[in-house]
Amino acid sequence: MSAQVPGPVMVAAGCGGTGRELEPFSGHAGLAGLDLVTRSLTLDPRPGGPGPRVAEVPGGLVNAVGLPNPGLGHFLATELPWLVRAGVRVHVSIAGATMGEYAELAGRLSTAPGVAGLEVNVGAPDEAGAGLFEVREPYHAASVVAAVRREFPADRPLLAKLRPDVSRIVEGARACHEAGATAIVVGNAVPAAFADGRPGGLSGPAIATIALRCVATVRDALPAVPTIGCGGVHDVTSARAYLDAGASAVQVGTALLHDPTTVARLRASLSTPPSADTPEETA
Amino acid sequence: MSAQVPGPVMVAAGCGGTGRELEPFSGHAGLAGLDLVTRSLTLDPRPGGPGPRVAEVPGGLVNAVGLPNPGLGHFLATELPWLVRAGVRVHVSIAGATMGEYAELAGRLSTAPGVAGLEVNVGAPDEAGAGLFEVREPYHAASVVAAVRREFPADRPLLAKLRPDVSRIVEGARACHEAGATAIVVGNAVPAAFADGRPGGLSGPAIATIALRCVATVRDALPAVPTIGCGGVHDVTSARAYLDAGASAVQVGTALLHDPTTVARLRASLSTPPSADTPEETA
Amino acid sequence: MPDGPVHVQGEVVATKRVGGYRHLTLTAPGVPERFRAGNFVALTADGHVARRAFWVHRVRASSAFGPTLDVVMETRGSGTAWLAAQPVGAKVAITGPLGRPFALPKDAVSCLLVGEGYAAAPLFPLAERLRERGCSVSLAVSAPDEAHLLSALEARRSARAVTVLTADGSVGVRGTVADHVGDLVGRSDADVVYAAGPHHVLHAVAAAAESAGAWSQVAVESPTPCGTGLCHGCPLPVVGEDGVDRVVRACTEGPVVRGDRVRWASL
Amino acid sequence: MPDGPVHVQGEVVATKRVGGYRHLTLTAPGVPERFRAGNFVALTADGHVARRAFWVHRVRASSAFGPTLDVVMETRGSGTAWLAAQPVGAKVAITGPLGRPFALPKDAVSCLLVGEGYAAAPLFPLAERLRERGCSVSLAVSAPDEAHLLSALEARRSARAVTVLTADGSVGVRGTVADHVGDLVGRSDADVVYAAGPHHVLHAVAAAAESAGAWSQVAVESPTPCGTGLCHGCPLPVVGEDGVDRVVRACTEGPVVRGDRVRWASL
Ligand SMILES: Cc1cc2nc3c(=O)[nH]c(=O)nc-3n(C[C@H](O)[C@H](O)[C@H](O)COP(=O)(O)OP(=O)(O)OC[C@H]3O[C@@H](n4cnc5c(N)ncnc54)[C@H](O)[C@@H]3O)c2cc1C
Ligand SMILES: Cc1cc2nc3c(=O)[nH]c(=O)nc-3n(C[C@H](O)[C@H](O)[C@H](O)COP(=O)(O)OP(=O)(O)OC[C@H]3O[C@@H](n4cnc5c(N)ncnc54)[C@H](O)[C@@H]3O)c2cc1C
Ligand SMILES: Cc1cc2nc3c(=O)[nH]c(=O)nc-3n(C[C@H](O)[C@H](O)[C@H](O)COP(=O)(O)O)c2cc1C
Ligand SMILES: Cc1cc2nc3c(=O)[nH]c(=O)nc-3n(C[C@H](O)[C@H](O)[C@H](O)COP(=O)(O)O)c2cc1C
Ligand code: FES
Ligand code: FES
Repeated sequence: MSAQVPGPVMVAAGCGGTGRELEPFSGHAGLAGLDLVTRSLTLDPRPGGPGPRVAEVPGGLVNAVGLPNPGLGHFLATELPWLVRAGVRVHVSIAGATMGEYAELAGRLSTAPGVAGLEVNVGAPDEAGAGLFEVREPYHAASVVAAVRREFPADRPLLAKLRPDVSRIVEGARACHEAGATAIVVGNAVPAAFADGRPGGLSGPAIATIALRCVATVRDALPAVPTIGCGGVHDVTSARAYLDAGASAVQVGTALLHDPTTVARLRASLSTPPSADTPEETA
Repeated sequence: MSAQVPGPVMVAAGCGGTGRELEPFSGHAGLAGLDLVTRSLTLDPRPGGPGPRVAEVPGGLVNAVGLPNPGLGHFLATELPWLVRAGVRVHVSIAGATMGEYAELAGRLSTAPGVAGLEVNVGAPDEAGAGLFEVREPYHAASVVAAVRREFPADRPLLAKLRPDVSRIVEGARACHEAGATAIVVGNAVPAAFADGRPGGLSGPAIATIALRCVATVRDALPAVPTIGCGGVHDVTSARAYLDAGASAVQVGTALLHDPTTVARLRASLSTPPSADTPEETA
Repeated sequence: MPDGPVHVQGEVVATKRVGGYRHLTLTAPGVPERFRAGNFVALTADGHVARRAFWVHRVRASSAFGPTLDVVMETRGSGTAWLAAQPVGAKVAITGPLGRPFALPKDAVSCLLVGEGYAAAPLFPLAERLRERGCSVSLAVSAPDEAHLLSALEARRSARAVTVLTADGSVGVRGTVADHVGDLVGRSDADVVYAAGPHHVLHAVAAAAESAGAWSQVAVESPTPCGTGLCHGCPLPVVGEDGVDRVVRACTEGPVVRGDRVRWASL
Repeated sequence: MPDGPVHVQGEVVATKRVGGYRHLTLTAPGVPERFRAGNFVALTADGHVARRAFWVHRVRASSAFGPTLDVVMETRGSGTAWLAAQPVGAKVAITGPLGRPFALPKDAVSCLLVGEGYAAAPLFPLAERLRERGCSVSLAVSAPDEAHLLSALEARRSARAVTVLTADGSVGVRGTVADHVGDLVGRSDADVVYAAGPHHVLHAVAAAAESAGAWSQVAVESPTPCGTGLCHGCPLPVVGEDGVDRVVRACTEGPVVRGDRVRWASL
């Protein structure tokens, strides 16, 4: 039995808090059945970077949050059980400084009760600054995926999250899919800088057209590889653009920071196919 | 005598019409002394792509104009003389399908009276679609620069315009500078897609932080290589961010489409160093 | 007055809902003074990078606020929604006058003016100019329904004959420009036909003019991201005087062009 | 009433300029009902992705418009400029109530409340709550000048003593919180000191409380891009109960925290 691609709407890594904070904004359905990607977890706790971590720019945000997280152990002990009880489909995002760290994270998560799937973060906008394994070439990403896949049951989805870089996305998607990724998350914050030159990642509506180009390019080159669009999704129109370009699902990040009800609304709208006579909600 | 880097404010390729259209908006100084990069010229005339060529997105525009231009011959016969008479410092942007075309363009421009400098467009957001020489690796760009430099006098500036792709910009800037580029224009429209998936390039304030990251990265890695920041410059603050990050000059594109007086205002503001007691204009 | 457009900070001095449209009166120092019929202006809508184009419906050389211009606005998306909501006193960046205006005949010939919806707006000042030159002016205003019909009342001063068309027959003659333009050209015995409206209307007008042996001048409305000729984002496929196919900028080589020069099928 | 914040479409029902501030009264279905002193709301400013945070100054359980809340706004950049310009009837997306409120003492102790500028806003409803519990309340409001001083008139009902400080001496006592807080703590014989204002004010208050052996509860104002705990973009360096340094979210684990827990030097 091979793993199913989650979706059609997911919470993007790092934009759903610990998960709990979304509950008040999740509508009647609550968190049950929500495909949530956790913030990226590392083996050891990380305090995250200094402030200001987030700056507003036209159409988006630049962030250098620095992957603050309590470390895998604390997550497994406290956050995961709560999420599982709430019915969340938990996709744990993992990040490491070495291939071995990725493998260890995957191994421990493979036996943790209630982990729906994994997402490997192999396209952070400032890997060097964040002390992460640097993915310079597509095969670097693929070897991480392969190492993780070995540790994680084949019947559960493993997502590989790549940078929306059109000149490498096809090679990266092909290599990661061959290495065992169930689907490719096409999109992450785009490498950018704060006004003072400090490195960060650009997210939000400003980057939607960039990730969309990558999704369409992968669809054309690799029609059999499932993709998940991520970048600037904030309403039904922007979500549908990805689905129409061939993505199987979308992830919503920055839009949740702007309006925490975004995912609840998109789940409601996208679970039914569009019909000619019911106008869709747009923002 | 080696060539001087133009600036500090230039009109970016393809955003100044034929140059004439800026005259009514150029203030008291008129066009005299304006560093204008022409739209990219090809050997033969090109009608450009079909409409819609430009779409508005949050914080910017997506364009697939398709390099409409009258061809080099017509440009030399009609547009160039007018620009030279108006006192414009004309930097001709050139684009070709082969290295030979770049060389031929450069050769013919080297003897045309009044050409201040050249800019090689080697980072268009959809080279394949535009039928241009494809720059997959930094050395491809550098070989174009070398071919052009052989044909164009060393005392006149030759700019190499590269994509704002942080994972390749250092290698590209180094290679192009070694191949004879006077300065590197860091930035072009970022590969993107229209809502229907058609390829285009994203420009405007939405991409400013992306090109800024690349400028800062080149400054750190190659302090001796002059750069010109291009992407989202629209006011003194956004221009200064590039200069502060190490750029010698900035190019202004999309902002001119929004407010055609932008370059005139920036030339006035940036020609004098900022002073503590005169507040600068921002928008 | 020097030639060419200006980019200025304008101000809303009056705003009025008329049927399905919003009429805005704006100050825009230098723009009314330079205006010729068929020109348009580009307005900045807050938060939008691309400009929004509008026909100039009328200019007043002087008012309590100095020279002003009027535009007639239909709300389409977020840009027009923002602009149409601006109250008196709001500041709006305006560039204009833009584009090639309607060419005026040298002689006192017979002219038919055809406008659809808000695009009839530039025909009113044109009618006045033609009338001043002794031309005989017939005007046809058309719309889907009464709410989207520009009132032709004031035009009766300049026009010999005014025809009103609505697709739903709610007022005037029932039918579209395409249905009636052949008749109108014949009845007005027009030497020149001027038109403004969507492409299909202009195409019908150009065809009718051509088959009646009349000249046509059509004001084309294609998306104009900048409006100032800078971006080449407004392709208009035409046939040049030399018979060669070209693509020109709708905002700069147009928006008014000879109807027989447009390659309608390529639009 | 269920717990937790809501995200709703609010409406401006009153807007008033008072000195250097804009007071906005908003409907926000569900927010006033859930409010506790020290909570804030996040508002959406048109064209801006990040949210803008504001202390809730007061809530009215019922008015002609139903329950409402008031915020006191100082214009800083384009977001507050847009918000402060919204007329009556304007719609504004509101999330709230957000953040941990001021912790209330179990006993009828003596409390000093210190607020700087607009940040004095949350102290007024706090004073009422404390008074209801029989606490003795002293209030100090401070500002650079009179225009930025929140009027303490209505607070006189809840507070035993009100001190007014201005840096320029334009009204009340000349000086800053740092100059006077030691005295104020002593004079009020406070068991708990509550404070809201910029970091340096809070630091001074926390230090004075600590040296007088009083508890302090400070409402920290760090940039909060989302306000809802989702982005981890609002780092607040603290020392945990276990003595271990941590970074918590100012919007969720704060904004009100114990003054002696904040690592002020790392802010
Ligand atoms: C020369 C000219 C004159 C015009 N005169 C008038 C007028 O007098 N009154 C009036 O109501 N409208 C006029 N229009 C149309 C008006 O410019 C558009 O309705 C407006 O730009 C739509 O903007 P939006 O943000 O409301 O719509 P959206 O659909 O949200 O706009 C999205 C994008 O498409 C462009 N766009 C969409 N529709 C059109 C269109 N029909 N023409 C050009 N661009 C479009 C917008 O400029 C924007 O870049 C004119 C257009 C042109 C080109
Ligand atoms: C918990 C809390 C309560 C607040 N209560 C009030 C209040 O009651 N009244 C009031 O006038 N202001 C209050 N502020 C400050 C207010 O949020 C900022 O002034 C406002 O966000 C500035 O937005 P701007 O677009 O006008 O300014 P800009 O400077 O253009 O903002 C740029 C970015 O920086 C952020 N930012 C800038 N200054 C601040 C600041 N001091 N605090 C947080 N973020 C900032 C903005 O949110 C925005 O993301 C509060 C802030 C916090 C965190
Ligand atoms: C504040 C913030 C924190 C983020 N943290 C992570 C993270 O921990 N791991 C990760 O893979 N991506 C992280 N991202 C990237 C998002 O998951 C998403 O890929 C990106 O922001 C683009 O999508 P968006 O435009 O919908 O935000 C973060 C983004 C933001 C804005
Ligand atoms: C309408 C349009 C046409 C352009 N044409 C060209 C071109 O012919 N050659 C080129 O090198 N860049 C071209 N560009 C890219 C710009 O020169 C500039 O590099 C890019 O838009 C980023 O800068 P900006 O954000 O200031 O626009 C064009 C951009 C736009 C928006
Ligand atoms: S709209 Fe930009 S050139 Fe015509
Ligand atoms: S502001 Fe986003 S978590 Fe606090």
